[in-house]
Amino acid sequence: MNNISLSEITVIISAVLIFFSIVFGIIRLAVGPNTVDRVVAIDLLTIVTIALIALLAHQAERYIYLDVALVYGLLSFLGVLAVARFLERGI
Amino acid sequence: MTTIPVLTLLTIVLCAGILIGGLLAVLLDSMVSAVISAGLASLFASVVYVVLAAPDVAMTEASIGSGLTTMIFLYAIRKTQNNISTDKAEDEE
Amino acid sequence: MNILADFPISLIVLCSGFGLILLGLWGMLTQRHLIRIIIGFSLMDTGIHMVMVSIGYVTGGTAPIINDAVPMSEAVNMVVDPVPSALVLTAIVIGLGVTAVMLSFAVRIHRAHKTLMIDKLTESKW
Amino acid sequence: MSALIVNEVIGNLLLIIGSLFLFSAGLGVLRMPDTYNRIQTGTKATTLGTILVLIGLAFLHPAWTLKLIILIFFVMLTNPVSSHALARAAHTIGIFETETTVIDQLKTANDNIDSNESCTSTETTE
Amino acid sequence: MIKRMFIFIMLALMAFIFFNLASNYTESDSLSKLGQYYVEKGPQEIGAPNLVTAVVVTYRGLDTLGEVTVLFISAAGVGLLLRRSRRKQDEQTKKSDITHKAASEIVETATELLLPMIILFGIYVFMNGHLSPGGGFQGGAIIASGTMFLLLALPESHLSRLMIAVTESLSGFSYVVVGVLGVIWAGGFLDNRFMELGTYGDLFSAGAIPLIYTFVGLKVGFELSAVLDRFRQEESGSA
Repeated sequence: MNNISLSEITVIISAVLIFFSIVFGIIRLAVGPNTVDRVVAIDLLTIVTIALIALLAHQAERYIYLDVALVYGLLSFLGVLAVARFLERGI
Repeated sequence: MTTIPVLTLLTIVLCAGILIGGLLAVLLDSMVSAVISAGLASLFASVVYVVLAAPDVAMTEASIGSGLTTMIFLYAIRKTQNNISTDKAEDEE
Repeated sequence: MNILADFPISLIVLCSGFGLILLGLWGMLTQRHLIRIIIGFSLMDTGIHMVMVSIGYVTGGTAPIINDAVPMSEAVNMVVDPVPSALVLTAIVIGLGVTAVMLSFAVRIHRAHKTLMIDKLTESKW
Repeated sequence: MSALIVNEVIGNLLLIIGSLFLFSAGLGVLRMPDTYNRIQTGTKATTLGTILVLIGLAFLHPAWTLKLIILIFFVMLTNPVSSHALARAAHTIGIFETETTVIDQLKTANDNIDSNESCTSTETTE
Repeated sequence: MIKRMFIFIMLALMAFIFFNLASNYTESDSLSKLGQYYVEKGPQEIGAPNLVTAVVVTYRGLDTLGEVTVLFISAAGVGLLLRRSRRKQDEQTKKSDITHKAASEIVETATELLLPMIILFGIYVFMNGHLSPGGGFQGGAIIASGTMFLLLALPESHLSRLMIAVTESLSGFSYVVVGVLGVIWAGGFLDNRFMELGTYGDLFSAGAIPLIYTFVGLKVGFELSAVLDRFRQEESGSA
């Protein structure tokens, strides 16, 4: 097992750090005292997801997986914006 | 060969997130929070589809689950609220 | 690490998809509010999609899109099954349409009865 | 040859730094005392972390650069909008400060507007 | 109490069935016969690198037609259910005269910048459906998300129902016409080979697939926009 390359170690470290971030976000979503806290958790998770999908594309060596990350990058703010506008009675 | 446990670990974390999101969507009192938790399940399902090598499905789930479903639910909740003062109290908890 | 490698990825996704179906069904059966029932339905929808996608997975497969990374001659040994993906792709859009129709029914019921708790909607009870 | 190695080292380093930022953002969302601090950590640090991860990937795969730049552009453009709207909504529905808050500038700004135009404000800012 | 028992027993039975199914599951290490045929023959016959697109548009084209029909029916159903009768409308208009709180200036400004980008990205997705992941349904959903952003930022903005209805009907009609052209000039309904296949991997290749996906994308996008618009407009006049 000595022939693990630098790139694989990096992917493992980054993935574990991102896992912890996801776990913290889920905990905040579960315990969040009010709705806005939960929305903040969702906001965090969507943005972390973009990085995670990019990392998956790197790990699978497929260029095309980035298109999914592009969709999230462009559309993920709409869910948060919808809830925010709902809370301030905008829709 | 070390890449396989990472993918498995990732799948386990994401699936646990999906199940927690589903559980919260059933259990939470505030309706808006339930909709948000269902959105979490949809978000992680999309990443799981990427892991399972189905980017088309992941893209569909991303484009529909991220905004449109939440929006339609919120419109329906807004339209079915009887009393404005009570729902504001519910939002703030 | 060997214990983890014994579980294939698709089995994990399959099990959590079943779990999500059960959760959605539980929500649909126990909740008393119509919109919450529809949320349960939407969860069940996601669970069914996860099960269908996981069935199409092939060990170590990559996406069924042929480009530089996947040459055409090697494709049969490398890609996952495209048929479940194609079915799920349409099913997700259908799910949104069905959810929209159910929610508009809920709005209509609320317009007539001023409530959405199914205990009070006794007219069509049998 | 050496340029390739340098690229790889820089890319890997940026990946790790970016994931560290994402980790700290998650920690901040978990640990911060009140809602506005959570909004602050949950949106700013994640934006920086994601951008660093994407730049690192651009170093590792030079052929992907165009799409990654578009992705960074999208993230930089869309993320502040949602966090701004969220913070404003939190202020509007009356989640106010904790004990340690010193100044609430949006509230004073709204008060000034109200007193200047002397019209009935729709929102009650206490 | 007995209801609870019944629910519990039913869930336990479902869990038992699922457990049996999952315990007998083994991950397959090769494609099924059907998948193997599609993967081997698809690139030569259809000319699309994205095999999911090949399956959705041509091999299972009738499924897609039925799906588009179901979506149309659901959009029409939403429109029918959320319609208001005239008499009720007047009294409701007075009572539910909800003033939407205007969005802040940042959100309104972002509309000018982001909305064209979202629409453009949707068009990119459904034009490149045969090369990269994506296609008509995804692109349509992205265009509908653009409409949703407009409705979020400017809640009072007016969407022309006539334009939506005309575009949707025209694209649906053109979709069927393209399918029938496949019957006339090629092998069958929704066969894409009545246009030449072109260079493998180009933007304008794979026969009629970009054309079909453009129509599907426009139809899905405008239908979902119409659904959103119907959900929004309760108090405005023309029903």
